Amino acid sequence: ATELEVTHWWTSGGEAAAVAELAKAFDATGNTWVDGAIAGSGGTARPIIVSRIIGGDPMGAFQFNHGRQAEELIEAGLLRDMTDVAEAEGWKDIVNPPSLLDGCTVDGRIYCAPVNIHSWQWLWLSNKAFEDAGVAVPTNWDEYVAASDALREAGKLPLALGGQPWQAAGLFNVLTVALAGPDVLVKIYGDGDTEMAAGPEMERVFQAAADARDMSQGSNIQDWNQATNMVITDTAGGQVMGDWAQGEFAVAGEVAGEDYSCLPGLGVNALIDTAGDAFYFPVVDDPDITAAQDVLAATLLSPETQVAFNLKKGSLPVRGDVDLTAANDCMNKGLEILKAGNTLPSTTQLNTEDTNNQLNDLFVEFFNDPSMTPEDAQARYVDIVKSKD
Amino acid sequence: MPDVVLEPRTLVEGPSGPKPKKRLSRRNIMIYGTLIVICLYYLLPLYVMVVTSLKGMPEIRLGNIFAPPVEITFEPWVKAWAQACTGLNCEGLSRGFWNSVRITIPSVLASIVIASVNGYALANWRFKGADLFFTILIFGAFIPYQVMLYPIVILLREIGLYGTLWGLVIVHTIFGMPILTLLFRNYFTSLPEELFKAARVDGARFWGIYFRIMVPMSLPIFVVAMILQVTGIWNDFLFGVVYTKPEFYPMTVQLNNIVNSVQGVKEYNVNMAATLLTGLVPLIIYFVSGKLFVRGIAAGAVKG
Amino acid sequence: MATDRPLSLFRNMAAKIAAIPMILTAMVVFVGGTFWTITYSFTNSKLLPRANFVGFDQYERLWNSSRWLVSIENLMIYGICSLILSFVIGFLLAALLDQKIRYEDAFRTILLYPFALSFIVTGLVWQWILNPDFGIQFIVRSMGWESFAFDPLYNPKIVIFGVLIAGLWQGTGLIMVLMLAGLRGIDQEIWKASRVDGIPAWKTYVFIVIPMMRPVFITTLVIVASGIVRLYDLIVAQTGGGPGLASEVPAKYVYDYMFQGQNLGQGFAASTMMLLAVAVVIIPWAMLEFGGKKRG
Amino acid sequence: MEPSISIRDLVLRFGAITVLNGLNLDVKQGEFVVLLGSSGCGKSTLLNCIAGLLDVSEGQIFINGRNVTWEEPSDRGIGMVFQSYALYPQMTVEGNLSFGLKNARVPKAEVQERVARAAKTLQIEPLLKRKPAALSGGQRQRVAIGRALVRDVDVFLFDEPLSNLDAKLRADLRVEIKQLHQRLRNTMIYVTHDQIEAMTLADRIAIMKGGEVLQFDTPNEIYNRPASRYVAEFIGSPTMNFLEGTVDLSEAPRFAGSQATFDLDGYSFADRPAGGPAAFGIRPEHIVTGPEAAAKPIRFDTRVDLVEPLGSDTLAWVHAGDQSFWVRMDGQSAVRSGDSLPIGFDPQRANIFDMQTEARL
Amino acid sequence: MEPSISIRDLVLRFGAITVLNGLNLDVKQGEFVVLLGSSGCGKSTLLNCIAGLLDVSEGQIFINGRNVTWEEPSDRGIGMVFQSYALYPQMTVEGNLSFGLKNARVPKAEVQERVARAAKTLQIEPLLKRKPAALSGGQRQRVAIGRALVRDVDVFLFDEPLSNLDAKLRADLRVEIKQLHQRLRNTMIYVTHDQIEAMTLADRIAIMKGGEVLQFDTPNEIYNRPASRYVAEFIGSPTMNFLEGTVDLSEAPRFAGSQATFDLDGYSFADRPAGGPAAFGIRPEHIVTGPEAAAKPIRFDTRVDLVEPLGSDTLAWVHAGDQSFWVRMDGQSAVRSGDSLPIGFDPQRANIFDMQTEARL
Ligand SMILES: Nc1ncnc2c1ncn2[C@@H]1O[C@H](COP(=O)(O)OP(=O)(O)OP(=O)(O)O)[C@@H](O)[C@H]1O
Ligand SMILES: Nc1ncnc2c1ncn2[C@@H]1O[C@H](COP(=O)(O)OP(=O)(O)OP(=O)(O)O)[C@@H](O)[C@H]1O
Ligand SMILES: [Mg+2]
Ligand SMILES: [Mg+2]
Repeated sequence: ATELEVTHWWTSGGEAAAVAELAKAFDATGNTWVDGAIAGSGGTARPIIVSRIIGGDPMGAFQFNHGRQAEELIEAGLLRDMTDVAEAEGWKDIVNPPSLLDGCTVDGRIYCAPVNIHSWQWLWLSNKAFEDAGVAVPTNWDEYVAASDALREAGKLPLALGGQPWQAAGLFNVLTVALAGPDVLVKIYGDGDTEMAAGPEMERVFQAAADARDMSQGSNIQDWNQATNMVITDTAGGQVMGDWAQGEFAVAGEVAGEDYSCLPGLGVNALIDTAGDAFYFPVVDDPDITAAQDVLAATLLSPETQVAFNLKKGSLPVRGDVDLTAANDCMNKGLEILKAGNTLPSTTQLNTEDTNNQLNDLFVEFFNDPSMTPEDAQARYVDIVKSKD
Repeated sequence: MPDVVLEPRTLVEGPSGPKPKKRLSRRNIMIYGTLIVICLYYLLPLYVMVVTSLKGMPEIRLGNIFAPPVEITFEPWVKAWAQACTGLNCEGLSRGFWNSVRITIPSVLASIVIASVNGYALANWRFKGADLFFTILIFGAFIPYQVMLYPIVILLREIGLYGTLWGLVIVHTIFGMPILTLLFRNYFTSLPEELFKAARVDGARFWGIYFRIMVPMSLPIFVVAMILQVTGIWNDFLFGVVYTKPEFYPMTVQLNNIVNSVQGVKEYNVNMAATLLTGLVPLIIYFVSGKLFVRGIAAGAVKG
Repeated sequence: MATDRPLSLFRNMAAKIAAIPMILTAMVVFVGGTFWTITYSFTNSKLLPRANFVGFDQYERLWNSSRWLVSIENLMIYGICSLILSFVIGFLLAALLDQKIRYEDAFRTILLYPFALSFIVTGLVWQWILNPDFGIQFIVRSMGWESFAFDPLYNPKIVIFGVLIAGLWQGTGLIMVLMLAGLRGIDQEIWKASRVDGIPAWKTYVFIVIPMMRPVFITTLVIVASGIVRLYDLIVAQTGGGPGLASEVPAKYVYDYMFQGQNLGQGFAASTMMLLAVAVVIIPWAMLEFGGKKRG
Repeated sequence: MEPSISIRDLVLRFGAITVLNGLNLDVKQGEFVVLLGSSGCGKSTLLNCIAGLLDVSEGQIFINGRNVTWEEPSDRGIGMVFQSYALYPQMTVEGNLSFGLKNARVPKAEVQERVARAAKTLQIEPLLKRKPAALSGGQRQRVAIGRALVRDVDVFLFDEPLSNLDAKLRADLRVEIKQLHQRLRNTMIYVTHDQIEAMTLADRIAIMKGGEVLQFDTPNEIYNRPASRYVAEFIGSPTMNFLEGTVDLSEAPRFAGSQATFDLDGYSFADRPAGGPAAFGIRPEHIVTGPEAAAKPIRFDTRVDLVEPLGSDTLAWVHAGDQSFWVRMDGQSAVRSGDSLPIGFDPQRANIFDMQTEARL
Repeated sequence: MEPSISIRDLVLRFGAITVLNGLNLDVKQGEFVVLLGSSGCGKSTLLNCIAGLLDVSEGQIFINGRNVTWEEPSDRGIGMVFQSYALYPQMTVEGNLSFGLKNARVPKAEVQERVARAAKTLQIEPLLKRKPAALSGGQRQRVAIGRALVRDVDVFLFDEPLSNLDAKLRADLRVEIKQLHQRLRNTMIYVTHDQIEAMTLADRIAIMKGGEVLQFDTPNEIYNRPASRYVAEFIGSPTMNFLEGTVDLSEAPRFAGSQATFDLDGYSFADRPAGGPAAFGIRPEHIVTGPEAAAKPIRFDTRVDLVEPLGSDTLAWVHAGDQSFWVRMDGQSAVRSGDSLPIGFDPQRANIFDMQTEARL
């Protein structure tokens, strides 16, 4: 049996439970999963992972968001080409949507094993909070905005938003997709269309972001799951957050539709992006480890693992052929959208981390500084789009 | 007592003997009052940590962080030490404790040995260019660790120590070097130069003087260096995690994991217990050898 | 027979050999690392360092970045306040402890213990104490003063002072010890002379003793200032740079861009600016302070 | 006239150690008193008590008839000069001189005038703008004296002010201090363990030992009629020579030593001496050598062990049997080690001490 | 016999400052040489160069004919004793003594034997097991000497070994060192700025100033025939008295000063003196006072300004017109400030220096 060290940053309650499923499945193959969890976020874990790889003492496998994050490591020949495994397992046929595999593909070779689909475009609402405020649970963004005064009066925070920069940027991108439409987003991020970025559609999005800013005034929290927790405990009306929040609701024992509601695409554009996590496999000398890597890659995409993992994680499986009867209300909504093909590429696929980082900076500033006008913010937004590559 | 001729005692009036010392003089009240208030302020966080770590979560949620625990529970401590999870590992801090010990001891020793030899060479054997190197070292004290992260990864890879305990020891030695060298240099400079000369006349060479003359005279500054390094290295997170692998991850990695992996609500009591547990070793060292620390600093560390 | 002047390279051979680790560290790590950093700051390296030179692009972007400007401003505010306050508080505490008081050891230990804790721990605890929902603000309000507001960590205008509170709590103990050592090193006869001259104690401190403590102040300055420039952990633990960008600092900018943003070039450019600022101050000063004179 | 300084039953303890033990001392107006004693005998402690820098444990201190036991140092009308100068290093000489005055809110014009006067007295006018670091030791000590001078005090206290200076400078400054005293006529108390300073400066010397005053008298009296053997040995360099033996007072006073027995004609005994075991002390410079020795009532034939030519004098260490003597001769003396040398001296010049009590007979 | 130590054109610079400037010195086998000079003149620097503790900038150093310029201190066959004793505080006395021998890998038995011998010579046997902190100053210095002694070196170097001791102890140890030298007959170089030590210990004294040797001669010669005015002033306490004026050598040599003009009968001029402006120097102890003065060829009627009774002698500071003199008189002298005092002296006892070159005429 080979010990394979796997590094990831899944340490919250739902995440850890999900990882345990992966480990269980891998251990069942006779190998041993050595857990190298690093808490924090990608920001903490990534330099550690990269250092290990550059330092010539890599782990057996590691988690990245698939997309452009690993591009350079691949070009530098530090990551293994997993095309053989992919072909043997027939990933091309089973991975759905197929764009997921594109994120792993460089020059026609496949370098990673996608494990799930995470979409950002969700609005989570606390049914009880709205009940307390005496308004109906909104069914779209505009209703939600309209209800914010009532929520305030009832002593609830209308919109929970953590202080970490990526949450602010995520919220904004969700608003973009919902209010301006997916094409706008793809044009701006994908093609670097500055005219579009400066255009009236985006103006509207920035206005909406300003509304969201007002609604989120007074969230004294940092972590995303603390924000989620405010929704769970009904002290906040809602939160815009990816489907991983689902895991928190699950751990807290809440029931979708009953205790909380979810609105994909903010109830406006029922779309989801196909961001997600993928495992990469550094090049190592030890043939045992190489073999174990192959086993892990195959295991990750096996139907049983996919089901067990994604149920815990609250994300969607990467293959369309698995049976998710245990999925809850919200998850099913996601699955349907996925089935309908209403997907769009994620920002991690469209943008480099550098651009995302700049967007994070812009939006965290915007959401925390009420004196920043939507116009100013948009001007800077255009600058970032202009300089992106 | 012959020959001490006294004038007639015409003067014996007014106060005599010691000044009546009021135990509660205004000055004393001011001094002790101020000190006590300040000390309370300094103790407050520790108090909050201890108190919180002994409460259950419901009690914490009810508010007042300063209130003493109604019901003392050691649950959080047990959890922090042995049960808290990181990813799949649910062994709490205990997993990292021995790693921390394994890292700290050689790192402290190596960094002190090297820095003390540097300080000695700089103070007593001033060779050409010594000042230049020293200035660079002081400059190095100001370089943010993050900047050096990649260059050092490459360096360690090239010398084949990446990912090993010794690689980490080297990193700690490098980053401890500026301030420690400054301290040792100042201390050795303050020792009488004649001792050094006498030893040279007696035929002792570089190492002979170092080991036989300088080291035995330098206990205080070694204590200072030891305390500074133990604190620094024990509390380090970044190097421990970047330059080693999971089998060596120090306690602080677990601490980071416990504190940063929020499972639903933040378990403040466990966080505090974990924090205290992690800080225990340096804290004990301070409480035990604080006196020597001050003496060591006074013994020359500050003479520039 | 040692008649001729030996090659100067071989004089003090043992000392030079013993200093090799230091020389290597200085030259390879600090100088080498610095040059490496500077070199790559002119490239557009992303995740991995690559020699793809782009001139001053990174610097242009750096100085156009509002986050960088905020970071610098914060570091300035924090640095100046922290320097002044830690010296003032450290000195005052030392002066208090120098009054031949009882239980000096206990007081000293209490003032010094925070230094044993890491910035991470410090940041956590103070984040908690300063949390308006259950920290000091909450306590004061629940005691009846409803309008009391003290939420430095959630107010962008004063968040940096919230960090300062924690930073000072952690660091002043060491400064106090250094100052105390300095005070103890002052010739007792100076005190006697000033008492005979009828000079009040505070004046003696201000006009006579403090100016005499120059060497202590210098060592302290190196320690405090290097800590300020590297300020990172505390921010991360306490505010994460927030709210918004209100408590960003340069070291965090460097780190975030290098690792989070995967834009090494940008991180290196920011580092280079930091190093440049430090070098401009340090090198002439160190030359004066450590060069020239023979011993101490 | 009331004494300038009067110390009554002064006791000073540091914790359990009693450093001064019921000390009494009266210093007259304008007198120059030197406290002389070996290291650790309590000289500085006494001075600090007078200055008010140490709180006394028991007893009283009067300055000009005023009980100052509890007064602040600055209110006692004293100025003090320290061994390490204790100049304020970052102030100019002028600043050093005027700091105390400014602090006492003396008007500016007067400060200037007083500083100018003190600077003139001490001839440090050209130095006024310099910092102490730029001064030589002697100049520093002059400034330190100036600091006491400007304050127009009644009493000057000096704690080994010249110990940190080299011999030549010490001699020069000694003269300056003496002249200063002659001009100012202030009361001065001066601590030293240098006998030359004590002898040349003092109107009266207080010889201290173990926190007590052994003898308080003029230099001449102390030199020529030391009250005890300790004082006799302490004063004079080379030290007094002693012959041990027995004094017989029954008839004509006689001294019987191991080497010789002789009459004590002309020796002025103290009041009621007892006979018995005693030490006969004679100073090296009271011994004559060579042909002159023959004329003296007491004579020894000695052999020279060691010669120390000082230029101005020559010292010789000689012995007769197991009795050794230091002898002082002329600087031109050609005596050499190994020579035989007749020596002689007068009992008049001697001091005889009881072997038990050590007191002068 | 070749010189024990020979220094050739020694130059030593600290950066831009030249401390020793082309110094030459030859020390004979077994000679006791004292380096004397004011503070900062380079005495310690020279000693450190000889010991090899400083790297010379130029020139050469020979010890027993061997060029040791670049040898390690321990290979030069020297032992050194420092002012601050420089004992290794953490070792016992025995450890201190044997440290050098152990470094040289001397066999254990021999180490013990040599330590025992040195301890016996210096009478520190009972102290062998103690640490330096438990010793008095004098004992420490003895151990420090012992450390040089055990190493059986040819040359002893002393850097102000007695400066930290009090007067009494200093005098005692001075004698011990002298006796040690008489017994061992090693070459010794001894730095001091105490003239008494220099005069009593030295076979020859090198007077240094500004990194140069001004005069290198026996104490007697230096005292009585100083080569320059600087040396004359430097040696002797109180310092030599000077009359300024002109020397006329045209006929019988005459000196014309502001107060008096007199013949220089019996003055032994140097080789080929020139006349001209000159300073006539006479030592205080060569001046006679009172009735005896009348018999002297040169006489002044003076008034006494200051009297310093030293016990053994009395010094007086007197003046005639604007010419002042220090005069040394008997310890019993009753002269007082303000008295008039006739003084007189011999030109034979004088030293006359050129005003420009300062050299002795
Ligand atoms: N603060 C103190 N605490 C305890 N003992 C002290 C203190 N100051 C002085 N002593 C002791 O008191 C005694 C007298 O000290 P003092 O300084 O008066 O001596 P001194 O005659 O001035 O000696 P010296 O000539 O060396 O200056 C010494 O034995 C010393 O150890
Ligand atoms: N390391 C040094 N760097 C620069 N100058 C020095 C150094 N050591 C000594 N000097 C200078 O060299 C000169 C001679 O110093 P040295 O110590 O030899 O004097 P000294 O005659 O021994 O004086 P003292 O009697 O005070 O001991 C002094 O002016 C001193 O300032
Ligand atoms: Mg004293
Ligand atoms: Mg010297």
